[in-house]
Amino acid sequence: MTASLVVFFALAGLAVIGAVSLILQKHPIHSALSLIVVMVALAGLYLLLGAEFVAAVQIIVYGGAIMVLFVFVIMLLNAGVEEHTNISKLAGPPGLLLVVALAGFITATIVRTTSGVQGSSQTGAMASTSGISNMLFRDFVYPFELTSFLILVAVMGATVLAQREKH
Amino acid sequence: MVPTNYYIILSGILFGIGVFAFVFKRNIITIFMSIELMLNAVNLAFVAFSQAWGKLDGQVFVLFVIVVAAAEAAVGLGIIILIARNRQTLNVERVDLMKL
Amino acid sequence: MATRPMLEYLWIVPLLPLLGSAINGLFGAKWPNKTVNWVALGSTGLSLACALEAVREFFESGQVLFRKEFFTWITAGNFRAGFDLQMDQLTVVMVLVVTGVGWLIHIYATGYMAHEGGYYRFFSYLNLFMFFMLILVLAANYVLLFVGWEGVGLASYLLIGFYFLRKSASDAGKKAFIVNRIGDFGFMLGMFLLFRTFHTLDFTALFQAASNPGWGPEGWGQFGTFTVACLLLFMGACGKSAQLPLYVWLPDAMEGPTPVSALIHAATMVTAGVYVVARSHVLFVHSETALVVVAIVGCATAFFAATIGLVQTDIKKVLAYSTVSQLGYMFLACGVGAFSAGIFHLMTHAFFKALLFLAAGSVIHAMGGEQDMRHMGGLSKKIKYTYATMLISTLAIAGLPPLAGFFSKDAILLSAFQIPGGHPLYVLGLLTALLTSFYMFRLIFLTFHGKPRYDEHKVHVHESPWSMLGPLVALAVLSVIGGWVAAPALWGGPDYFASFLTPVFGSHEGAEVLSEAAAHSLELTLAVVAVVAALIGLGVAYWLYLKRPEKADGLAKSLKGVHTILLNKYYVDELYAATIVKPLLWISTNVLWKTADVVAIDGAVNGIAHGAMGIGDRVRRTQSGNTRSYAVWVVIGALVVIAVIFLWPGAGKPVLGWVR
Amino acid sequence: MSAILSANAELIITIVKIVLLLFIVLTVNAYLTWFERKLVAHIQSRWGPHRVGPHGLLQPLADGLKFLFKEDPTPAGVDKFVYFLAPLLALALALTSIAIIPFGPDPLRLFGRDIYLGIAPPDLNIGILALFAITALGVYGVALAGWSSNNKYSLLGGLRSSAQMISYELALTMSVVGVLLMAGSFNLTKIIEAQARHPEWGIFGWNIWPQILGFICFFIAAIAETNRVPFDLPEAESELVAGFHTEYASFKFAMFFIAEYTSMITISCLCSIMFFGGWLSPFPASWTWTHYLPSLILLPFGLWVIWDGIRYETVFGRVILPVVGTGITALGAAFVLYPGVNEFIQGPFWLLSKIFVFLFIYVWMRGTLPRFRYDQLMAFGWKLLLPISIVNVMVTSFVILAKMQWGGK
Repeated sequence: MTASLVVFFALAGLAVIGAVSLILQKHPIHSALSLIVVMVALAGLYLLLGAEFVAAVQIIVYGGAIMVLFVFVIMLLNAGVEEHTNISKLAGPPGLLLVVALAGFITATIVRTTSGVQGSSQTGAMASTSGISNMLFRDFVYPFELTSFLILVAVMGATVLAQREKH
Repeated sequence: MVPTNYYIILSGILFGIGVFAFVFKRNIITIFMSIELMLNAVNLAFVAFSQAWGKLDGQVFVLFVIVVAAAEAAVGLGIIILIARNRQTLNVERVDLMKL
Repeated sequence: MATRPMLEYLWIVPLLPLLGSAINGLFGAKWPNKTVNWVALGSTGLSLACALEAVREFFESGQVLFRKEFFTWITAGNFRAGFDLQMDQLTVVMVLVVTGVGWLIHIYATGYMAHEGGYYRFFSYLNLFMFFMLILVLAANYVLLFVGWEGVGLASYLLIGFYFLRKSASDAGKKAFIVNRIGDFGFMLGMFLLFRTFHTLDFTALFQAASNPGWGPEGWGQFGTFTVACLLLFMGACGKSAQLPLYVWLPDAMEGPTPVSALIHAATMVTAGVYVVARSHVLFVHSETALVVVAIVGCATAFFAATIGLVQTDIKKVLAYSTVSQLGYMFLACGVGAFSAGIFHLMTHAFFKALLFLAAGSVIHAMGGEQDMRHMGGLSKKIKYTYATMLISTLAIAGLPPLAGFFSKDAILLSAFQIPGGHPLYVLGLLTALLTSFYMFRLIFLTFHGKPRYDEHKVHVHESPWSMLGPLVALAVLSVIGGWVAAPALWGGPDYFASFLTPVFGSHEGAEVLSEAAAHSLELTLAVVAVVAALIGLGVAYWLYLKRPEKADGLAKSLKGVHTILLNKYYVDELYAATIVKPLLWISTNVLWKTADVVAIDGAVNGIAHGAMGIGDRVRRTQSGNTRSYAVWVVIGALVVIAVIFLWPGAGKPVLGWVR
Repeated sequence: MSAILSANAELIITIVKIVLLLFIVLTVNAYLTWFERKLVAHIQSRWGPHRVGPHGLLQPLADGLKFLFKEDPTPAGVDKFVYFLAPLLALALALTSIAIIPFGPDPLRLFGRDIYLGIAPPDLNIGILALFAITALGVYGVALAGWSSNNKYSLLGGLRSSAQMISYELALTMSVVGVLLMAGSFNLTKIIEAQARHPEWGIFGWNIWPQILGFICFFIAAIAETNRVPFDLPEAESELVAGFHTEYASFKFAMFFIAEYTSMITISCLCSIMFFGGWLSPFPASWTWTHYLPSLILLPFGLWVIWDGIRYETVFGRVILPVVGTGITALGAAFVLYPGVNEFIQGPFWLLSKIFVFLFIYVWMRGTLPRFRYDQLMAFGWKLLLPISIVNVMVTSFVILAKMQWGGK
């Protein structure tokens, strides 16, 4: 039971608890908070995996931008506690069964296919950051540029969607 | 040294929870959040593998996923605002006319 | 920089009109006519200049054949069709005729079409035609030639149907296109056969292969490769050059604007068939049968069309039939192996027939759209220039010395007379010449002399603008001096035109059976005979239509049967309608439409549609419109995929295998 | 006992550090409020606090006590959990952010261990990124507070602040990139060292000269990030009755308060580290006499305090001020006497003085500038600040590239 294992289980537990509470919470704000917890925990896990840059980005972008956006929208729409309707029959017990099966399958598959995969030597942290930048601007430069276009499009789309049509 | 499989299992669990929330929550915003949760689970798997193989591709992919998630959040929340404005509800079961 | 820029960049010559066409077609709609003129005339004029420069360089280079492969267009197996252009003496003649006459007619058209709608469209089409025609004459292989061949067909279709609001016009366009299809079908088959035999369609390679002694000449009645191929090619030529039995489209093509008739249906396109025959003379001389067929068809067409021309009253129709008959002459020349004479006549004919059409156009313009000669007369005072030029061209076509037509026609008749068993051909040709001069002068007299037969208060006859008269004069000059290159042949000198073309046709010329002196004396006598025939025709026309106009009608009455037959053009159209069109219609109505289409195809389609609706009715239930149930469906899909990956024996490994 | 000590020495040391830092920061906060009130008062030609203790020096204590002992009503219909979470979040994040800052170059050798000034290890590679991450999370405190307290003004304040913060965060991050490019690292220590490449240049080696544009953007964005004047719209008293913390009383309010001032300190640290050479002295390294500057400042100041004290109105003042003055004087003297200590003190001294200057500027602006209108704020952030910072990044990178190409190295 090394220290890293302890940290891992602590963070993993935190993440799982957060995820579960995301479901259990009735109010979207609480769900959002739980999700933030999950993300922070994941960032910690990334640190544990030696992916410092990704961890930082995870918190900055997910925690600091995306989730803020969610909270912002929830506050803007003044969303209340979610009401209980059961129009969809499928989203009942059968759905539950399916979901459980799916999760099980996924985990089992990945685990089976990666059995024997063992953590290789940690890539040095700073090396990882500069390495990422190298890959990003050499091997993946076209996807990278494309993402910039994607973001541009997204910005315009959001603007168009959210603005009130003038009368 | 934490075995990679632990991470994978964790990511599988998180993904499953995400799917569960995706199916069983009624508030559209929460559903959207559950999508984010699934994405996060996948990211975790990516990073775990990148560490396992000692390659950085996984981390780069994670970055791309994050970017895409950001864009998706922007547009998706815009759509949600529109829905709320036109339907006065955030319950997806009340939004079943397939058009705004 | 190439030492011979224009030859190296020969593709510029055809490209310029294409550019003009594209520019006018795309942007012309908004532009004033002036701009359109600049583009159209500029492009064609430039290409004329380029062509001249290219020709100059060609002669400067002194080579027999210039050939350049610009880029490979199609390659399939050992088949290569390249964008290869070539230039030899024959090409020189054709290119100069096309660009020169074409340019003049462009100028003319600016005046003639000035008040028409769709001005830019017209010039776009006209330039397009120029492009394809140049491709046709410059092409160095049959495939590219065929491209031009089809292209000019398209252009002529577009231009005949230029007034597409008029049903007759659009019908005429369709007719031209369809009839040409028949010919093209033969042409293609010929190409295929040639390729199958020689594994190439490049002129040089093909002719080399053909002219090696391995391929002996095929005598009369033998149907070897050459004969079949040549006949097929000739079929195409018949279609394009309006020979029997495919000539029917040309008279109707007169529906198009007059400049079009002049450029396409008199000067250039219709001569494409002759050009092709001349171009593939190497093949033709191998097959006596083919030659004989060509000669007979040509001769027959010449006479046949001439007879129809006698009684036509529409000024342009007359010219149309005379065109057909002149083309017949050219084929006759080719048939008797006098290719150079054929090309010579092609050139001179291009001059005077274009001139005739343009002048006729000028007349129509003056008469305000009137085309029926019976409502004209006495115009010679009112429109002097038109009259003068028209007269010149008439004299030329009638074959009176010293005008162009005289020499070329004379050369043809001579060579027809000289070949063994050619006398019947010669006699028919002579008769045709007589008829020609008759109906041409009939046209002149009816149009320009006598007392006016139109209402002078309604119609205000006026001379055409100089933009139209200029080309007339230029062409008039050409049709006067155009023939003089061959003049010395009359008094024993050499035929410069023939010797000019010798590098192309080489020794394939008409068999010289007689000695020089005898040939010379014979030539003189024949010339005299031809002139006499022409004069007779003139005289008869004068007597019938100026001295005793009533006699003409009397004659028509007395020869009622013949007259009506001629008036109805031997009922050829009706014949075709009865034998081909009606059965086709019946088949397509009852078999293809009522049976195949309605029962089979529609049945199948509707059946599928009904099936789809039935399935949709059931499947629709899943589309509850409820997002959460959709979510569940997504989950199910994912579940299936994962399950397959998981349960598949040995699967999964490859799923992540790429990571290594 | 000692075994356990030696086993978990790192842990213990870190804990001690944390406690110490907390103490210091909170004290500084407290006196920052005093400083601010004094300064603003003088700017507005008032006396400011001077009743409680000499020169009102004990005012912070009084305030603290007031915060502690006031009644703490929880408004009706608030979302309890979030309502309590928000201030905690704000405070915790603010305090965490300061843990990243390194306060001195060389470690303090104690018990045979190197003890670096600053909690985070000096080789924390993503120092600045971590800082930004924490600042990014800082939004939630305000936003949630605004939302949870079930009050339309607070909600508006929360909305405003969240919008404002995510808008200016972009500019904040972008404007720093230039510095990062020049240093080639996220590590704060490395960034400072990068500015010391030419020891002889002294002040001219700092990033402020090449990165002046970046600095301006950074500072403005930072002010907006900390919701200070002129960007304090979330708490615009005049329109929102104190905005997001309207419904907060006593200690919860104090948390927000402390959080705000702590982030001020953090930002000042960042400014001085990023652009003003952190703990580097503005003078060329060869001028060794400058090492006595701390003493040269402390000694006269202490003497002045004594002199001012003995002729102070109140008895208490006449007792306490000389004591403080002697303490300061002694400190100055100690530096002179123990050169080792003096050397060690250089870095922190310069850093602290720079931080002090920035805090002064903060207060100065608050005393001087009017508040932005909201649309102006957004337009300014998106249409002016962001583009400028991006331009700055591009120019910097081009220059660096050019240097790589032709400048050798």
